[in-house]
Amino acid sequence: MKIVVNGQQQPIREGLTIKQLLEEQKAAVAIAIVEHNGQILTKECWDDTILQENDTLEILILIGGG
Amino acid sequence: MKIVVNGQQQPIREGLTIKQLLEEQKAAVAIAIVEHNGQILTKECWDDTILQENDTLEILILIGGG
Amino acid sequence: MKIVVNGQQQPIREGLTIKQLLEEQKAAVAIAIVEHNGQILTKECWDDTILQENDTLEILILIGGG
Amino acid sequence: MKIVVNGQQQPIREGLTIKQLLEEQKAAVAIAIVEHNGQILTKECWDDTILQENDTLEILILIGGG
Amino acid sequence: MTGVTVHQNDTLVIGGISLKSRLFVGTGKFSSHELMPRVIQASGSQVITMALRRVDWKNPQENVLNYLPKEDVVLLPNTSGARNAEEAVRIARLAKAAGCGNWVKIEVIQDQRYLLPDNFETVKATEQLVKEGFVVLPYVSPDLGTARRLLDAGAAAVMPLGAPIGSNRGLQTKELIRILIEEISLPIIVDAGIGRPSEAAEAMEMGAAAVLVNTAIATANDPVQMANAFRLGVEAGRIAFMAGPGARHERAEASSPLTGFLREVSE
Amino acid sequence: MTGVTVHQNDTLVIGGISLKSRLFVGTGKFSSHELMPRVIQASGSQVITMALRRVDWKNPQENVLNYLPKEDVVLLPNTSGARNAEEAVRIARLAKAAGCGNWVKIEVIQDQRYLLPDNFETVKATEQLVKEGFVVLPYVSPDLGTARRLLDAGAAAVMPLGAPIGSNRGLQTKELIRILIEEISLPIIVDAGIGRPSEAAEAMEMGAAAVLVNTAIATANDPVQMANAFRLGVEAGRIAFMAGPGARHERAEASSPLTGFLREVSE
Amino acid sequence: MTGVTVHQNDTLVIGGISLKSRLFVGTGKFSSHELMPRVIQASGSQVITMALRRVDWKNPQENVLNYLPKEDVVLLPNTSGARNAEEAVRIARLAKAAGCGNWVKIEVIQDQRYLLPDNFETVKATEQLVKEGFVVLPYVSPDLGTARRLLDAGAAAVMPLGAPIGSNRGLQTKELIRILIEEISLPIIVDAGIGRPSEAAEAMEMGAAAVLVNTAIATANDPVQMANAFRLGVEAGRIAFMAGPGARHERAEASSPLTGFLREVSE
Amino acid sequence: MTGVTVHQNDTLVIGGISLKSRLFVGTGKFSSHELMPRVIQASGSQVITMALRRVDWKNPQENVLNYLPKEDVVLLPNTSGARNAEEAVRIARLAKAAGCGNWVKIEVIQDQRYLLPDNFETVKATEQLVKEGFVVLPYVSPDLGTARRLLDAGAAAVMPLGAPIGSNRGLQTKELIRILIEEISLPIIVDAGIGRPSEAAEAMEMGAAAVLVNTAIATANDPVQMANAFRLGVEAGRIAFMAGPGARHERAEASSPLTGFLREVSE
Repeated sequence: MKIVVNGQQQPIREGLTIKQLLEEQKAAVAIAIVEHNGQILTKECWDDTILQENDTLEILILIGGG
Repeated sequence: MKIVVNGQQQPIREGLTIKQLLEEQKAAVAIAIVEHNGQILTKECWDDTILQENDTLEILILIGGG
Repeated sequence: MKIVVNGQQQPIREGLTIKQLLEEQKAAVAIAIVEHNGQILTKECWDDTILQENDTLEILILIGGG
Repeated sequence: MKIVVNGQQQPIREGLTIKQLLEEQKAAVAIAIVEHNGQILTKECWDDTILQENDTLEILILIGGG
Repeated sequence: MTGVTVHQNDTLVIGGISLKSRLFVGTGKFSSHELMPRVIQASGSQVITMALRRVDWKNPQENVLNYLPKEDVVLLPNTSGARNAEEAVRIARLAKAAGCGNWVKIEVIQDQRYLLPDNFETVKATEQLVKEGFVVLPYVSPDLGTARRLLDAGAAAVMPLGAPIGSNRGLQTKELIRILIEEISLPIIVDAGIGRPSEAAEAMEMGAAAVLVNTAIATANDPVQMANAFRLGVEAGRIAFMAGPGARHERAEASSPLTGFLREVSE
Repeated sequence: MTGVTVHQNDTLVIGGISLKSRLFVGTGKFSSHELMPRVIQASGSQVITMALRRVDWKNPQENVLNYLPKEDVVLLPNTSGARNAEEAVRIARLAKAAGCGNWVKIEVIQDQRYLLPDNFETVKATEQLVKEGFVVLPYVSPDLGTARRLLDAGAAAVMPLGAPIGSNRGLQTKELIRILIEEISLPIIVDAGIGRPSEAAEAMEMGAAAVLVNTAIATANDPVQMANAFRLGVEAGRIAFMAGPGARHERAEASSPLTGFLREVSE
Repeated sequence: MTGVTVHQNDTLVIGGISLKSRLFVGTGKFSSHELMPRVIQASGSQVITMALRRVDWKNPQENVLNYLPKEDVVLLPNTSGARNAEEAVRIARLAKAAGCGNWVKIEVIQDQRYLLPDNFETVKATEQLVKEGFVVLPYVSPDLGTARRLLDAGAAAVMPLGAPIGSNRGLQTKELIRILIEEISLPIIVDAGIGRPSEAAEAMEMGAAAVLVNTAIATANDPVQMANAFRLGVEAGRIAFMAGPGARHERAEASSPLTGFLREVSE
Repeated sequence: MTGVTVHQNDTLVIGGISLKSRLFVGTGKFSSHELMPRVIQASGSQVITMALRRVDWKNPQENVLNYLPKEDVVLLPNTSGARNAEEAVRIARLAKAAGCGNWVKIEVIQDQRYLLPDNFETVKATEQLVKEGFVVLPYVSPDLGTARRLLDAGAAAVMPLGAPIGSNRGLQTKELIRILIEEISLPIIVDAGIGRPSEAAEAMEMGAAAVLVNTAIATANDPVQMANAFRLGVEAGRIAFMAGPGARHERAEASSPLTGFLREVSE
């Protein structure tokens, strides 16, 4: 199964939640916000959301900026 | 009969053409262009156009500008 | 007897000391320094100095300046 | 015999005139002015002046400048 | 530096929040996250900008919020990366959901050489975000017509550039900023280009409500001290503005009395 | 304004005296003597100028020293009124005898419209007064050859004008002052013309050792607050100078990373 | 002025017309109509602006066209008086019908103090008038986003202001104009604010395609000679731009060789 | 360039010679001697500078006079290389004897980084050379006291620098030059630093009597055209000065009448 994460296609196994995806990348703690198919998902929802074929994710962090 | 010339109401006699109106003001020669009820009227048409009650005229000259 | 004070001729009585001159003008306290015939006279000397005919005095104060 | 030309010691043969010195350097034509032992020598005098031991010469040209 | 207590009641109110500091600070370009809290403390700033970006799995960065004060500071996420109003709106919503509060600095840029903002898209984004309840501070190219539209749209301030972002060249657009200050009844905050405390001071002396500084602090040899210097410069300029500077003169006006002395003799 | 402790050891040494404040203040043109102590306190200044004049019997003025701090302050009498070196020397001696100590600001002026100093006579007066043990701070029109001669003569500093006295027009002679700072191994103190704290800050950012301000403070609506503003501006500029400002760039340098996002798709 | 033949082929092409003169001249504010032909001749200008207004029956003015050259000149009526795009379009059509040809300078102004143009309405008017076949030269506040939209809309040039109309204060917006010249592939014509030939020359040296001058000529003591001076200044700047000016240096670069002489002795 | 005949009688008289051209040209730094006559012709200049140097036997250079016009031109040898008055006097005498006539530009320089002239030695050299019958044009750092002494010494003009020699940075010392023009009854000729025709024009608009340009022409990509551009720029500035420029205004002054139209309705 494939999804698009930050503009790049990425294979994932079926049944994966967003929270699991982030944890596997060992970056969950840094993530500020996720957009899932154009909808904003705050942290509380990451555990409930099971990724589907062709889902599009934007996984964002907060960085220094002017 | 009244018309509006350059934003001001003005009484005129019936049957007056635009050309006659301008000539009576002795300024016909200076006039660059006339707008009659929102339509541009070039010089050729001034003689043919008989003014009607409530007509609106913009009578314009060309002046120095930057 | 005449002396010149700050560029102006001024009559004085004989035997007058500089200290007395200043006290008569009621400005002694404000005076910062006196030049007597081109010599600087500090306060200590004002009492000892008896003015002579044609003496020249500069009697100066300290004021605001930039 | 030695002279100093433009700050540098230079051996010359006895009896040499300034004109000859310049001609031997093949630069006579470019020279604008010569100073000989502190005295200005214009062209007319170059032929008459026989160099002596320890003479000092400044041999100058005119160049571009601002 | 015992100092004199000044302008105790001189606060800048934006979006209902009273700010004592008129120096906004950006967090980009710092050589380390550890510098940030020290810089922010030295700057005295109460408004701090940051940005959103896609995570890079290979080089995960820490959340910048971990390095910012938890209290007495307003977060001002920018919409950098947006090329039009729609993207700016989207980024603003994401930043808010990410916990940055409801302030947003709109930054819509298409030009990659001078990073000049697009005023047209910025006005559109402002209109939308004000409707959604954001406190909107748009970054603009200084232009009176744009500022009028932002005022009408409900912007909380107008943030014209002094010079291109990161250029450290100061108030190149001084004339247009001066006109904005005179004509627009919103706080005018000079953003971008300010490279020296003297330039920040000059903006404040002109009547700017605040300045936003990032590059000039982050790229100084000693960013903490430079933050301190900007804090002082902004205060100096603000106090001078309120203290009413004297007139300028073409010729001299003596400070010491001009009467000659020691030489003049009258009759 | 909790602030950060700064530059604790950054002192300016002149005539063997260590000064923490780099703002020298003049006392001319104030609307009342009573303002002076408050202005001086607000300025934090440790070097205060004043002048000598003939008493006017009809309007005797109080001695300005009564309004100046007794401690922690160096008096810097000027020689205003002098039109040549000889008169300047005479005034310097009188000021010293009057209790102003051994510092002197040489000011020799023949021009009554722009009050520009006469560098030639100023050099002469400096040579003489240094020999007599004075700490000499000459006010000059900015000129490298003059500054070299003052250095050779033993001046304690060089004080070039930024613009005509009292004009409030700032650093009109910036280019020449910059060269003096680069070439002359003496403190360069910008005297005359500085009208705004931003201009004082800029002088300090350029590497000036100090600035002398009078008219800009005395003619402000609120001289005490303006003194405070100048204090802050001078500190801002000095700290910025030491903190090493970043380079200037013609084009932009992004503060937020430029990588687009929310839209870019790679294969 | 025997002169050298210059830049014979350096023409500015706008709307298909090749112009040798890069000085556009406005006809407002002249003390008499009689001055106009002499000024225009002295200026060498080939593009002349004028305006439309309601006739005043009590003080009928002569048609300004009677005082303009019949040949070798392009008329450039402006839309002054327009407060929005619709009015600008209406005035442009009237001017065309009045015999002014199909060029138009769009001028949409709502601000009465600084007479700054409204870029948003100006873009709209440009889009419409280009569709109707006009050669459109919009007067704008200098802004890159606006200029991009004008380019896309088919404008024939972009005319940013240097300073407010009639202010004679020169290139206050230099930085933004410089960027327009660098980034926008249309002639950039500096309009408004230019008060001296030196400022016109500087605009041309920066790469401006032309300048439009009115107030500086009309309000000079001698408008005919001032027109002449502007003609020369614009040529000077244009030729300098093409001749490739040398680099600027912080320090000196000797013009005369630096080798000492008359004193140096080598072994 | 049909043009208008201008200022036929506007001549600059120096040392009894009437000059029509107010552009003096230096001959240093040219890539070839062959350029010189073409540059001089294009510049229209009537005063040409050159320098004396020791011949280098290994690389003998042609006499620069061979490349200068024989007629209608005044030679102005400089004393470059001189480090004090005595050497300047010696060089002046040599130049005269070498056939350069009796004009001399005094240039006494000790500083090798900024090549700033030594005003003190320059005054001394001027005093001596005037006594010997020279027409003396001293190159100085702009300073009123120096200019007064040069006037008293009989100098034919005063030539202050605008910026360091060869820097191409223009009128950095504008304020001091402006004062010299106002206060000194000698021709003020701006020498050194002028890098663009616009800067030459500005100097002339300020009332300078002439400008001397070398580096800006010699280091242009096309020196001949740049000479032409400077010729035009100097004329533009001079004519503008005589034509009486209009006043500057902070706000706008409409060029087109401000009465609205097409919309206003009165009762």
